Amino acid sequence: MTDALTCDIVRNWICKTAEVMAENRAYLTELDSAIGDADHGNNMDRGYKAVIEKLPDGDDVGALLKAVSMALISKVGGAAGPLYGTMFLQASKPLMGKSEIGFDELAQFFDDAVAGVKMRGKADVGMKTMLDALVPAAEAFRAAGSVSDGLEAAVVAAEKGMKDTIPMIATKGRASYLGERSRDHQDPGATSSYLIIKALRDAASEAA
Amino acid sequence: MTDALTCDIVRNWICKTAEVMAENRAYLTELDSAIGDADHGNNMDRGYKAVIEKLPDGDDVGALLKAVSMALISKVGGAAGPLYGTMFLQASKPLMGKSEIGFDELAQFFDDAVAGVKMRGKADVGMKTMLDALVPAAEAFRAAGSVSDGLEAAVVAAEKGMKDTIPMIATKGRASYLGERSRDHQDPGATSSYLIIKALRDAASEAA
Amino acid sequence: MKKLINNAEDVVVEQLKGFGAAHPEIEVHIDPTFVNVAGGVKDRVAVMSGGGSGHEPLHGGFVGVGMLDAACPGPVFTSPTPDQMYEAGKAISGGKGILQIVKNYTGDVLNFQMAADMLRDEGIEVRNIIIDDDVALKDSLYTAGRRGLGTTVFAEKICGAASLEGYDLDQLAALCKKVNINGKSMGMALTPCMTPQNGTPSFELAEDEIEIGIGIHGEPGVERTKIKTADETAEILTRHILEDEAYTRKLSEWDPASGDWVDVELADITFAKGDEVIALVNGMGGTPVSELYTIYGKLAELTEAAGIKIVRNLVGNYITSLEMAGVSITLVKVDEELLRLYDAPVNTPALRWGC
Amino acid sequence: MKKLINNAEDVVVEQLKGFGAAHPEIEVHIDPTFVNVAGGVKDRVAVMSGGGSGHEPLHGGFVGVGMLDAACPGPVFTSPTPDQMYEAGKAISGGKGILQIVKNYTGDVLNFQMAADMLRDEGIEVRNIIIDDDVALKDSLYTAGRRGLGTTVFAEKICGAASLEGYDLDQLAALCKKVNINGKSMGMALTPCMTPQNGTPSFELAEDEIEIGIGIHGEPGVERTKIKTADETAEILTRHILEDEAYTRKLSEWDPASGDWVDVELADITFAKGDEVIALVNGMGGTPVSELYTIYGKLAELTEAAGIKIVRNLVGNYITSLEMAGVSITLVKVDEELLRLYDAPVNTPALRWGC
Ligand SMILES: Nc1ncnc2c1ncn2[C@@H]1O[C@H](COP(=O)(O)OP(=O)(O)O)[C@@H](O)[C@H]1O
Ligand SMILES: Nc1ncnc2c1ncn2[C@@H]1O[C@H](COP(=O)(O)OP(=O)(O)O)[C@@H](O)[C@H]1O
Ligand SMILES: [Mg+2]
Ligand SMILES: [Mg+2]
Ligand SMILES: [Mg+2]
Ligand SMILES: [Mg+2]
Repeated sequence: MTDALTCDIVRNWICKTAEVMAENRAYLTELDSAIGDADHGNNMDRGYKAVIEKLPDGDDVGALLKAVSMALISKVGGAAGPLYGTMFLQASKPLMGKSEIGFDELAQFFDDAVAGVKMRGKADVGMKTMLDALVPAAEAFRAAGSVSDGLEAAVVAAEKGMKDTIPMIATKGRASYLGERSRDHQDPGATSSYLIIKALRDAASEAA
Repeated sequence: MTDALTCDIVRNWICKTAEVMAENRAYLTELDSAIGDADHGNNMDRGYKAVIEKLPDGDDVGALLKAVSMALISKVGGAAGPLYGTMFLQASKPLMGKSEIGFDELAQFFDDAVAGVKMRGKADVGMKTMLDALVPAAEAFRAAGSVSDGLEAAVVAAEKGMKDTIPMIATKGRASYLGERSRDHQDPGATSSYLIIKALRDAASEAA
Repeated sequence: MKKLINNAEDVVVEQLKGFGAAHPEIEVHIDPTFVNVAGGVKDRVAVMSGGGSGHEPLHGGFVGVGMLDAACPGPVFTSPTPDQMYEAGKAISGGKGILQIVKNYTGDVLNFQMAADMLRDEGIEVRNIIIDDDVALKDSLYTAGRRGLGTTVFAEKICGAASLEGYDLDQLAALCKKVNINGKSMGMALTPCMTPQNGTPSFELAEDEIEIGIGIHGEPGVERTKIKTADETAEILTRHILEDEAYTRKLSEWDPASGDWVDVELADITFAKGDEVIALVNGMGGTPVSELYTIYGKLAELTEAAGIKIVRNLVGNYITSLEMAGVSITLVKVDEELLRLYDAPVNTPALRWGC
Repeated sequence: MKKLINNAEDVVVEQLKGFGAAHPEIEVHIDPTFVNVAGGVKDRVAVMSGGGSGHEPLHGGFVGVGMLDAACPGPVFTSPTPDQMYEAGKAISGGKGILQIVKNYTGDVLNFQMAADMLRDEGIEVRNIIIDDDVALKDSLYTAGRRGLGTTVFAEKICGAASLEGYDLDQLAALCKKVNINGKSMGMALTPCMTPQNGTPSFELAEDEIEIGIGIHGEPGVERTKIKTADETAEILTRHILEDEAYTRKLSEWDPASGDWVDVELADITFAKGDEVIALVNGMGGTPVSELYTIYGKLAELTEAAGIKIVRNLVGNYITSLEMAGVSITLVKVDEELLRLYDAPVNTPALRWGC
């Protein structure tokens, strides 16, 4: 696997994510119907379809990710729209003008992504949200020390974090209305976050 | 079987009819749901319950039947209310003040009943209505020449008339909206008419 | 059976008690059952209607200033009885006579006619005008005739306004007939409904079937087909209404001259390019208003293509069948008189404007 | 799935086109999606709201004179996006700022906040007031907080009237908060509902089960029980509302002074003997209005017993969940100011009086 992400890899990541959201539309919506309002898959699929349409040319990674952010903000709706939108917006800022990003920048990218979601949603780990996948992934990446190992570690951590939401009682988002009854269900947002991170790993490894 | 109907027999007939309507409430309503609006059994049961409450004492057959008419008019509703109400109203008139009625009066009673329903509903035999049971019953009674034979014949004729409505296409009442689709269903009103006539026969034969 | 009710046998009474609590300006009477504008009517023709319950807001929801003076609700889907209309008539009569607006169902017609006779015996003049606007039924010779549907709402609104304007009983009866022959309706159902008394569906419809030409009493319609899109559905109903041929039938009417009920021949209008109409897209009870707007959108497109101008519209639940999912469309051709009376102020629980 | 729709993906657009055809006094914009009073707002504060579709008539049905100046419908049950609110705000802004009335769902709150920031960058003053009146949810520390239900309708009506009276943005924001802390709601469902996109019920309910404390997005409620009578159901909802203890929470609000979003602590009122209230008995979409009156009857009985006077009431479908069968009750305590503004003339597709 490459140790730096070119703009093409990032572009490929975004396209892969769009495919994954389309494939998992029903699955994510089903997860959301158990503890939410049965639209998360529809929202993410609608959003990433818009992302693909609005993707700019050129080799500016930051610009690419900012475009993702804008498309998600204006097309996902629900809670996930502003959350993922802010996530990409924050994380894209330091990458403006960059045509390739290495380990340090990607580690920063993960941290900024987490910070953006926390800022917008006023939530943290353990509340049965996307943060339960994002936070461990960001930490695992930085700990690994290289892009290739980091992405592998991030995927493992995100998947574990996603599964860890199952026994949790939600205290943020729609699932929190259910209190005790939100237990024993996997959080849809944590699941879509895992899928996004996995798509990044796949895009990077293909490039190798 | 007696050859004259005392006021007690008539009273017993009315009570028997009320029982029969309660027993057949669901059956009549089911018939009405096929080609009507699923309420005939409810209507007849509600009406005859009111009849029982409002039944006057004394041995005036006409007064008794007029009371039946008034109760049915004010409690049955739908098409059957005015029709049965007018039927009993017309038929009760010649019997005012009578404490016992013989063959001629009963034959007249049947004819007046038919005339009342025809007048109110502007219908006739073959239109898939209560008249398909009432008309043949009235004719059969008169033809038989005696109350006992007449009532037996009336029950047989009413039952046949009721069954004969099955292949008919309704041209009056709610069932007529269905046109061809009203075929192959037994008319609820013809069925309740049969039940009323049968109750009269039973009341009379018990008295023997 | 999932309903917000207490006692299936008594459901109309409990509902009317709540209705009375919510609308103190309306008097609710339980035995016999009728509702009327508090205080009755002074020095003008009283306008009343009634019919089986389960079609709310019709008729009780249209009792108020500028519309109905009284309404007689029967049991669910069963027409009310003459004693109700008799007592209601006596309660509201303002000395200028009573107009009864009656939907064309055998039960409603027969009961209202008996009540009219009873009131007349009391010296109260009564006219009894029948609304039969359901184009789903093509002929009157081999059926009980066309049923009363959405045009009833407009007859009640327009006659109520005319009574306030001072129309006398003859003029009001003529006006009501005018609304009837200018109005055409047709409905369809996606699902059946369930009366509280029975607790079972009034008819069976498969997951992919719809019923076209449905009545409002849970009686099946004239045709059963596969489910269609909203646009296809709107087009079927609209075409039947716009292309309905001249419809002539005899309706029973009280004739003051001969002092008897006589059959009067009436001919409906047919819609033509240049007509101005009021449109009603009516929900059957269980269909979200959002879906009704899709139907309205297609209706507006089709009427415009036909050169017919919708000058007023109502979109919502006005004459329903309990929780049935479905829609009916009504078009009433209007002239200056009908439009003026339609626009006049009205203040009822279900229809209000101008005050 | 039995619905009167053409294209499940596009259902909001087709419905809005019909809505626009039926209500020419309202402008309908498709991309981005919003509706507004034609001509926008002159020289007063503009009032807007929005949220997921499927709750009609909320919010679009309340756009008009004396209520909302604009509404932003999202996809069915999904909150709209900032670009919609941004364009709507620019379209209606009358130079005196914009009040956003937002139901308390994470998605709605976050999207409206982003839109407020965008509009502020354009030099338009914006206040963003959250409605959270659902007493089914007891605490805000371990949940996203109480949801916005029927009090939203009253906030929109009262703030719309106040804008016409000349309230400035600060006064309007304060008034909207006042309505919110004086309003409490709770709902229940007899049946789930089905979004066009999914075509499957939002949750499963057995033939003899009901869901208490339901939200309006097809999300399950807080408790599932055996089906109850209308009176028992009304009593459960009413008691929760009347006996709801003082509820204190922090809500995010824009602070012009610090120029930032700040968490402001708010405490609801608790109902007490002698209070005057406006009552809403709201149908969830698939329940006949006749059944709502039975609920109202019991509500009126219980409030009277508690010494609380219902001075105004609404009974009907105002904030729905598609075709869900069920009911919600809302009580808003009013003083002279709130009642005066509630009684002020309003002319919208779904709420009209006084003109
Ligand atoms: N305050 C929050 N912080 C972080 N994530 C959140 C928050 N609220 C909700 N989420 C995430 O959003 C997901 C739901 O997204 P979605 O269904 O698209 O929005 P909505 O709940 O408005 O329908 C949840 O599964 C959860 O992971
Ligand atoms: N014009 C008529 N003449 C005679 N009988 C009629 C007529 N119309 C209807 N009926 C009878 O009434 C019956 C229906 O009664 P019911 O269901 O109680 O009234 P509704 O049709 O108003 O619901 C029919 O089955 C038919 O026998
Ligand atoms: Mg969701
Ligand atoms: Mg019937
Ligand atoms: Mg009936
Ligand atoms: Mg959502």
